[in-house]
Amino acid sequence: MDINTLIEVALIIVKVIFVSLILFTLPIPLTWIERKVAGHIQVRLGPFRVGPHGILQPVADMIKLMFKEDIAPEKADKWLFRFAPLFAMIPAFAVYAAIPFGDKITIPIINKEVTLYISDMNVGILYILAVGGISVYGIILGGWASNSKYALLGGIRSSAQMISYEIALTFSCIGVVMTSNSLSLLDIVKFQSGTILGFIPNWNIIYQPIGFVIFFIAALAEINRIPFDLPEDEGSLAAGYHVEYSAMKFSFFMLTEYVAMVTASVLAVILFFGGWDAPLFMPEIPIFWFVAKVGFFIYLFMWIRFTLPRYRYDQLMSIGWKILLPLSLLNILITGLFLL
Amino acid sequence: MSIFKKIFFIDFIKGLSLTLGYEVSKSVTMRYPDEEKWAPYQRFRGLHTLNRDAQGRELCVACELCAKACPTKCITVVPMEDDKGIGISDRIAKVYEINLVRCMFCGLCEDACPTTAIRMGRDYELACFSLDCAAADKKRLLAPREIPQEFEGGYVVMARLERNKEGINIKPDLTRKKRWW
Amino acid sequence: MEQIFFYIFAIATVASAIAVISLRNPVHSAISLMVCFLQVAALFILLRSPFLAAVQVFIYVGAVVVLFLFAVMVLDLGKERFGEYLHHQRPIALVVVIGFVFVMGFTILHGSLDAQLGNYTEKALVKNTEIMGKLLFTKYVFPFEVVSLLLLIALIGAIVLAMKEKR
Amino acid sequence: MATVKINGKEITTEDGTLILDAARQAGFEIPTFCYQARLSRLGSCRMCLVEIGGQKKLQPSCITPVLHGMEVFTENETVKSARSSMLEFLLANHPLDCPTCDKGGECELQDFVFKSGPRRSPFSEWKRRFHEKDEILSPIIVKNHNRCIHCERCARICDEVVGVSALGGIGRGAKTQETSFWNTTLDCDHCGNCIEVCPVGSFMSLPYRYKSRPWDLKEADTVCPYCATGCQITIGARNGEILRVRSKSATGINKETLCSRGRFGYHFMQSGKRLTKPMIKKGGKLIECSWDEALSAIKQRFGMGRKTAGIASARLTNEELFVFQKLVRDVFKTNNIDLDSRFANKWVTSAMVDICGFGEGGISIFDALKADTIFIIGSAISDENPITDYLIRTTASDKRKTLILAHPRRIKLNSSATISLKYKPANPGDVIKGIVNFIEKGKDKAEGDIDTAALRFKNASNITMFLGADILRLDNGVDVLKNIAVLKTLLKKAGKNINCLPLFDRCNQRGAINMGIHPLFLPGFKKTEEEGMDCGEILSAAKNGEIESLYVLGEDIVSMYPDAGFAKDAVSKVKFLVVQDTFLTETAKMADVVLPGATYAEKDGTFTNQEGRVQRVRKIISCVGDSKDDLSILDNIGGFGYKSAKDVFDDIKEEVPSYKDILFDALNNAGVLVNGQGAGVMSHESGVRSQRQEAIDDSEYPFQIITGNHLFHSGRLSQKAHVLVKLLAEPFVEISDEDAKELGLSDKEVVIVKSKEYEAALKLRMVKGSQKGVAFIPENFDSVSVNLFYKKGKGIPKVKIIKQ
Repeated sequence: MDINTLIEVALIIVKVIFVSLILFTLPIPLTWIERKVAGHIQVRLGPFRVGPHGILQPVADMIKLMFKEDIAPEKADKWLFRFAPLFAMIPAFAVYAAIPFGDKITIPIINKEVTLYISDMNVGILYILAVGGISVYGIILGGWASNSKYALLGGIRSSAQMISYEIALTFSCIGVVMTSNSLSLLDIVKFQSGTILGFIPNWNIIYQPIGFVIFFIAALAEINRIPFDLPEDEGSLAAGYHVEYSAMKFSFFMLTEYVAMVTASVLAVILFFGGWDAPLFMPEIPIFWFVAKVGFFIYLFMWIRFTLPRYRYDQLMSIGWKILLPLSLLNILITGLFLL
Repeated sequence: MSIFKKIFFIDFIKGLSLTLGYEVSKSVTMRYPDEEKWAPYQRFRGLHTLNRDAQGRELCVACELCAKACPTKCITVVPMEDDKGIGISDRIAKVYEINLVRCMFCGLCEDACPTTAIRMGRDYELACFSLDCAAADKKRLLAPREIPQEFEGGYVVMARLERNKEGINIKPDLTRKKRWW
Repeated sequence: MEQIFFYIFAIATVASAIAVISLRNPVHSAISLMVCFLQVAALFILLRSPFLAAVQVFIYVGAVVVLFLFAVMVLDLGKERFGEYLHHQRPIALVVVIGFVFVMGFTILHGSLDAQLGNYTEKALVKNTEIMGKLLFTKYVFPFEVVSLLLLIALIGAIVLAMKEKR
Repeated sequence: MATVKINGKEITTEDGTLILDAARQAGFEIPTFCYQARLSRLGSCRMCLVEIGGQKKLQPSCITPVLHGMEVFTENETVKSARSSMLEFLLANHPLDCPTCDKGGECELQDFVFKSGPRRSPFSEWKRRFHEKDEILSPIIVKNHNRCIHCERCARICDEVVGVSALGGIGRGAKTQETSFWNTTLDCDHCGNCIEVCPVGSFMSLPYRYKSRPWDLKEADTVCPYCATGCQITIGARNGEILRVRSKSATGINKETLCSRGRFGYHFMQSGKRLTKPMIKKGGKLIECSWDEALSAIKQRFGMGRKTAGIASARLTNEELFVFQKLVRDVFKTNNIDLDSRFANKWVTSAMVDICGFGEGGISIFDALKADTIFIIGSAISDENPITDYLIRTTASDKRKTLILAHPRRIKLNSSATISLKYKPANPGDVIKGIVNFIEKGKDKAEGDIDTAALRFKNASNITMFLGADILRLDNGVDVLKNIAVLKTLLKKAGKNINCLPLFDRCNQRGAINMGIHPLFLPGFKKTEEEGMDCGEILSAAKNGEIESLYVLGEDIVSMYPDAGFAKDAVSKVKFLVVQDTFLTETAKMADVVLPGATYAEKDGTFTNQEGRVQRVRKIISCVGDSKDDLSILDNIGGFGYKSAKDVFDDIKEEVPSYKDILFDALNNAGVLVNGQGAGVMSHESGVRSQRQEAIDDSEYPFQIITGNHLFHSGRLSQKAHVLVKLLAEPFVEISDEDAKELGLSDKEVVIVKSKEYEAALKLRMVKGSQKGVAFIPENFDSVSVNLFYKKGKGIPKVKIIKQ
């Protein structure tokens, strides 16, 4: 193996570690932001006591979670109970192997071109959806292994919900794939550069408005956020599938949820909002626009969370099967017709 | 029209804009206990106070009417004789104890008191770490309060959180006050 | 390098496959099945077929096994119930398995299972998905349609079975 | 008989009944302030105004008797508005200081105003004010005259019932003050009856001052433990602390009255000097130990048979005494059991039983007082049985009745007596003999008091004799009682109805005799198979080493037995001495095992008073420290398995026929008189031995000592009640004014009282009208133990009194 290959491999390892670290630490600011957003939307201040403006609150929470007693129910399936958080977490992280954060940048000192993605798969979107789908195992097993009726119901609800909405999610992506003519995310982003008529960004949202709506709704359901956070319905299920979890195992689930939220935002940006493409004559800054757009979507998720009430379970299912699924098929049909 | 509304998620956007409006509006949170503290209205019914007259004599004559009037029977009064002029009468309370765990702060004791000795005060910070402090004895009830009875309430006043060996103490600064909300 | 990975995945596949049939707890079996499918997907990747791998994960891992688990959990099949069914089948199953192993071994050793390698270069295989799509809709269009028809029938059949009669 | 219509309801009553009483019989309540059943009629408060049909003006019902055909309205608007106006007038000057007034909550004025008073008053004038600070009239009475409503109940009860006349009115109109002479410290009986009858908070108890509110008190009705009158008292306790004792206006034989002992003598129970743990003697010292240790020591070391003995106090309940005699007779197998009381020899006691007819059942004192001639001998009744004194005084105020009082000392009741007889302490028999002589000889002309008394006897048709406990103390008591028996037979022969009542100084003395705490008879006066030893004999035997184990239950023999040196010597020779008491008495200090018992407020049971009235003692507070009630201690030692006083009482009912019909649970405040038991009463005649011993006239020692309880004290128990000690802290010697004049002594001077055995310096008290040559020293004080003057077998000690 020559030196270049070694550098490539090293670079990939560095990127993997870098991305993982970011993902691991991401919930720390995100929880803080979420609580702040919640506070302000409810005309409160949110966390304020730990650190300036409560900025250290998530750290305090983290420390608390680390040192809490790790309790497993006596009649729980011990192995599955322990592995369920991992089942949930690993796919959520694995998804990032295929996600591009930008095109290429040149690192100034060593004057080396570095791609801002771990790998460019030609089936990237499929990979993401497939691997993302595995996350459901964590939830379903966590619910089952707890040997608790609330957890089991939460788990079952969750898996049913995820399977249902995964279909709509995938179908909504197909429209994008059809317009972009590629399964690779890099290609999809590249397709969206430029403008239409000189002032409208050439983003998929223009071609696929229905697709985006479906994608967005399905993503909300897929990542279990309000208004579709039925699995952890406090009112009727105590806390859903992770009711028996505590300490670090519980925090893994939380981590998974936050990472999933980021993934959903990232996908929305890449598929429909041009990825790192700067909007409208704005200067091209590596990663910045990408992060900004993702940040907006994350904020949107939080915003929605504190705006809408939770759906009823039967409503959730009927939306998924009776509205989103036919609509997404229709979308594919229309897209196909346009392409012809 | 409703179809239009549905297609373009008008209600949804309305909701979002409403919450966004709240998000940028000023928060109503009182930063208690770090910076601010609510000084309740004078009519507030918090921890009782035993009052003194202008000469500093105890107003309580230990008539036990408060104990009799109390619906939860949380007041214990044991009278004693005194000729040193501690109270306005030669009958004063040897023991005056209110069991705050039982007290429901109804204020009937106030109504029963013939000498206006017992008044519902404004202290509401009654949580503590042991049951000992759940019984307010005479000394505690007689002690001057940080928010005096005369202070016109209904304000938020600036406050300072103090931690010392005795516990946590919130010191209000009555000169700096503002309307809440 | 590839060889090492192949063996790792292959062993894991076989091991998890054995686990599927040997574990007593149906939930554990389903999990093993999922692991098995995942390994198969990994093998597909080694075979330069990421699309298949993705679809494998997508359909089998993401949907089929989840539904298995679903059924197992909802029906709450205990260990005891499995015992009832397996009791008399054991000798028959043994005979079938031995027969199957014999036939498989025989054909493999004979080389009669060798497939023709496609005339694709390493470079062309990058566009694997495209190739597969084209093949499916040209050369294998008939079987493809037959399979989809079959699935449609299964779908309708399931609906008919599940639907309650209206009175 | 008169038939009247009250509020439309017809009722027939006797002529002369007050409208008030008639209305109350008919069930209509009329408020009163100045009316008190046993007091003279005043009619000053005008609360009881009623309308009488045909009369324009309202009439006070408490002084107006009913007339046949009268129509009375007590509830109509006129009466109601009159009542309301009367209350308004009373409130015009009554300070509304109820919050600081001790009466608040049980004040009659408060109640009536609440019920029928005006809700507002137009008066805006200043209220009358006598003083700013409450006046302390005595160690027990505090007065706030601003509150007075001039009902004068206090002055009347003091004068008419107690007989002290310490209170009276000064000033006129609204400015009248009911107060003491010169408004100074009271020198009276300190009975506190003025406090009890005061309808407002004018007279208040100082020990109870500012202690509690009436509604805080847990009250229980029980019986006073001091003398055998058997007054009903109501003890009020708060949080296990006894705060006051009071009487109830319509309860018990005492009604609203009590004496200072009963009312203020409760502090001994919580004096802090109580025994709280059992003690056992180790190496010559008493060391606190566990109950198990103490009880097992008794079970192991207490002997059996003749060499054991038990002495009990008559302050214990019937149940405890019954179990004690059962313990001594059945477990210790001996008849050596006696009461401490007055240390009478067994023959005197049985003679008393006989002459008072204990076997014939109880005689209600109210029935006894219906007699036209009342004769009291051998008791300083005003000091020993104050409430009986009150009852007799109120009866004797009827001038048709004759009260003959024979006692060497002049006592309070002498002022109400028709004839006061005096005798030398050693020879009360002389008086009886004189009377018998007069009657037997058929004389008609009286020469001297005794003859006058005899003449009264002769003319009487219904006679009640009260025989005091002093007779029990005399060595020649049997002779005295024999004389009385002769008189009794004589009078009976003359067709007169005679009742004999004992006057005892211990609350359950009669009960104790009923329970068989006596060497000669078992419960129910059944004769024992063999004679046991009485207290004196036990001590003599102990001195000779013939008593090895002695169980002393609640009695301080060393301090009380006449001849202290002898008693101490005798007790110290006992090998195993068990003392069960509430305090560490002199006797207890010598004990091998000391068991802490309970006081009357800490146990259930019954007392039988001198009339034979069985009354309930109720538990109010729990036992102090580790102490236990005496019943369970005795039961534990004997292993009888009694669970409660009621269990024991059921056994008593079987053993003692006179208790057969009494239901323990149904005993109420009135008590139940014991029945006659018919046959089975032993007669004293068989074994009477004369022990007549004249006190030899010795010119060197001219005074005969008599002793007994002072009004404020009873035995040594009251020494532990600090309020009573405040009333009288030190002993004194009381002689007649004539003697004092002869000796040149003045009142309150300290003199030396000297006998052959002992001498002591005491304050002198002069009393006008006492018998010459008699010195009285109260026996209640540790500082001068009167029993030191005594010498066993020498009778009444003789002393001389010298100027210091």
